[in-house]
Amino acid sequence: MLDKNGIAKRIAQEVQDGFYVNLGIGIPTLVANYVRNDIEVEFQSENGVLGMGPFPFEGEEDADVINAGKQTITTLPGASFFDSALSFSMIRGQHVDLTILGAMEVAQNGDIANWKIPGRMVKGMGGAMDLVASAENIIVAMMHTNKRGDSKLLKQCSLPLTGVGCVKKIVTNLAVLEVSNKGFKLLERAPGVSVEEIINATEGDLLIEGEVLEMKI
Amino acid sequence: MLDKNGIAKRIAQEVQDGFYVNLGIGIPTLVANYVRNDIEVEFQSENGVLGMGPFPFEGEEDADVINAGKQTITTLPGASFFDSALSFSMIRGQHVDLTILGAMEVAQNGDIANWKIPGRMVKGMGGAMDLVASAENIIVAMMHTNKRGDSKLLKQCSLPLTGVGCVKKIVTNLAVLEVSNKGFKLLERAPGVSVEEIINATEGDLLIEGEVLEMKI
Amino acid sequence: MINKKVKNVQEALQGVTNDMTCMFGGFGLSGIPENAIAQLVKLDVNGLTCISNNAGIDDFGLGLLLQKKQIKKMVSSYVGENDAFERQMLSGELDVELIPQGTLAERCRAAQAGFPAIYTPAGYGTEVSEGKETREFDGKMYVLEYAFKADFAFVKAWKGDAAGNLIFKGTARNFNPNMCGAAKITVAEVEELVPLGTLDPNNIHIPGIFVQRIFQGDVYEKRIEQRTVRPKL
Amino acid sequence: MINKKVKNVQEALQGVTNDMTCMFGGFGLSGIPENAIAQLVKLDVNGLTCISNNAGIDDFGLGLLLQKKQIKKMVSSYVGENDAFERQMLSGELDVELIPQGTLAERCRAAQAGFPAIYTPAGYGTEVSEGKETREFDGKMYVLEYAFKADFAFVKAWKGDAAGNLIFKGTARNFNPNMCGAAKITVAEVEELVPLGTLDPNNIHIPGIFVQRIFQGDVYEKRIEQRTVRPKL
Repeated sequence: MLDKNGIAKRIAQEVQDGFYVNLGIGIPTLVANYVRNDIEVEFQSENGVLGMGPFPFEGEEDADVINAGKQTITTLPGASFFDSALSFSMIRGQHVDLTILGAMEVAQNGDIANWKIPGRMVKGMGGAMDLVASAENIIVAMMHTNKRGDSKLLKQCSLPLTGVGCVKKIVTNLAVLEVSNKGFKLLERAPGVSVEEIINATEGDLLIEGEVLEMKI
Repeated sequence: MLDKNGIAKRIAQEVQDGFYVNLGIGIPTLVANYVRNDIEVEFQSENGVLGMGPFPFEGEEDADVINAGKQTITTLPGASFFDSALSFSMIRGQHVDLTILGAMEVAQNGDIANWKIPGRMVKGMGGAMDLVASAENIIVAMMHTNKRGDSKLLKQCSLPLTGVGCVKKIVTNLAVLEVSNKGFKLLERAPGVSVEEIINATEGDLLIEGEVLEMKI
Repeated sequence: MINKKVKNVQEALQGVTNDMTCMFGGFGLSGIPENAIAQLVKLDVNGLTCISNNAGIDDFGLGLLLQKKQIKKMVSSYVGENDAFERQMLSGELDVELIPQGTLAERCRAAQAGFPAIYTPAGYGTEVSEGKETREFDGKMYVLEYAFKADFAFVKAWKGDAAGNLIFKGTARNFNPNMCGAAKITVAEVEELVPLGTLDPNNIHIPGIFVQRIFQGDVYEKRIEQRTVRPKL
Repeated sequence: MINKKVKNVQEALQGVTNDMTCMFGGFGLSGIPENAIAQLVKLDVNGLTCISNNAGIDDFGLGLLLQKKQIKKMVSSYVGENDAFERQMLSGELDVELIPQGTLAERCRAAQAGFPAIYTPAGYGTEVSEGKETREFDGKMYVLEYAFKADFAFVKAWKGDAAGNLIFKGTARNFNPNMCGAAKITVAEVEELVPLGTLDPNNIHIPGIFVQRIFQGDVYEKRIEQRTVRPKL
């Protein structure tokens, strides 16, 4: 079974040379730590920066240079700042190659819910709805089940949607899955996790073809 | 009767303190020469400059600094350059206060035709259609009649339109007129021009109320 | 040059009254019009509809207006980190309209650029598109979203001049340029008002035509919401 | 940093074939992609649909492509000053679609920003809106205009870096930034390709994400169309 860093590590393998990547808050943020050194990737943050670097050294924080999580950041050579409209032009115009974000629920048709739980305080969707409605390549990073042990991979989302039919791939603590028209296609098992465990933790239809290999991370 | 410079001089009186002004090619360009010195006005050119100054001194021309007429220009302190989309945001968003342009025909309902003569080579509308469709304050600068002596102030335009119901005021070599719902309202006569002459040169309905004063220029 | 410079924040906010719709630049606490917000607190205007990506924190940013219950409605994309906000929203005192961040930016830009409405894919098939017109283009669904109509836009820039030209710094730029000219009156506050002719015409982010009033803010706290650092090696 | 630098104009234009739709930055002869145009002449591709505000003059700019009859259709706002253009248009060899200048800019921007279409007031009630969808918003009429679909965008900037970041100069900026990312492949040529990290991230007009290929042009003639001066006193 993977921990959060493990999920991030596995997703990092999906990041290809020359990709512009938008990382959501939470596990997705960790992905940046595990991207191979021999490929070139640029991170975009929707508040208006392309070419983000690591967090600043203590004492070098700049209130005017933050990411979408409101964290202080640095920029790398070749970085640029821009306004929110141009930032979402990058996203909506599909110039960003890969979006990685968390989710509360994913349905087997690719629907995603990650912004609202009825009856609870709703903080808002931020840029998530623009990202999922626009991106051609969306990977969801999440735990396979919620805190109560209920599956987050469902036949249908029960929570209010963030976007429809948009998720392509899901990486959880248990597995890597792909959205197909016959249900979640099981691509890989997490180290030490059996297909049986994945079946038990998945409420949606699971498509298993041949032997399911253990992921290499 | 006014010459082209006289028309420009009269129109310059319409330019108020604090106005952003877009000048078309031809007579409108001359208006800049006659704006009072004691008011602040900024000239916008739709190819992407605000705060245009006079033409450059010989030898100081810059191919990268031109106006919409493709003439070399200079800029004044406080000027800015911008792209075409932002330039038309200024125009369409009604941030430009006054548009002055030429016309082949103006109709008494405010329609304007200034870009196309069927059967002849058509050069295009450039930014004129955006300007007339957007501006709240449009003054047309033109001769009262064409080269054949036919009136250019008509009941209805005969040429393909540039914009509908948009012209507010017209300054010609003979008169200053306002578009009203009863026809062209005659506001002023050019020096030495009689009301009779204006009536004879105007095909559209002319509204004459009381004494028509001679313009002061 | 048309002079946009006003003496101070008092003059800059003249004409702001109860029940107006106001835009506020900023992302989180970065690039917010600190001086305009402080003056709105002093003016004690209320019933405001605020268009702003976020709602500040309890003791800073728009949170200051929330504390005094000056806000009737928030139009935002993300409103966490604010207790007063949560209480007023749950009690029904505060009306909240949550919209996608890109939609927020573009509805501002539409107002600035004279577009009545835009078609965006964001929110299609979600609560956000309920009751809204939708339409297919090239096999993809879009939602029709209208340009904002606001009375005042309060923006904050790094440098500006008396002509109203603005330059922003880093990610403090965010929504600020998109809100300039998107309201009847745009009030820009700057960290530094520089002499006319100092700013390179090539580097101006927002030409002065989009700004009605400009002043240099007295002080900028520029609070950091999530100070995140790595240790020096 | 993702490297967009290509060796030369030959490499930059790889993949351009007959009958493609290409965008060209520039206003008159100012800010046109001189090197890309020269290479298109050499490549002798034809049947091109060109989206460009103007069509050059007889012996410069897109006029060079017109001379060789490489252009099938022009989409422009103003096409004067060109005899070859006039002859081919009147003889029916050249198809011409004239559209308002602001519409041209915004149809590029729509393609860049992922908007399928826009509503603009320009051209309503004229030939330009014939056969097009129109709609009323707040008592004013608008025309629905679609985002362009282009294969290549050729733009010209002043400075750029290997990441594809661009800075334009003066009014040579014009349509160039709006065309970046508005086609499948955007080719930027620059007067000066500067080392990475040289450009201030705050002053970049177009971030490299909108550019696929960048190269430094061999030579820039930068011809002036209407040299207008005043005498020195």
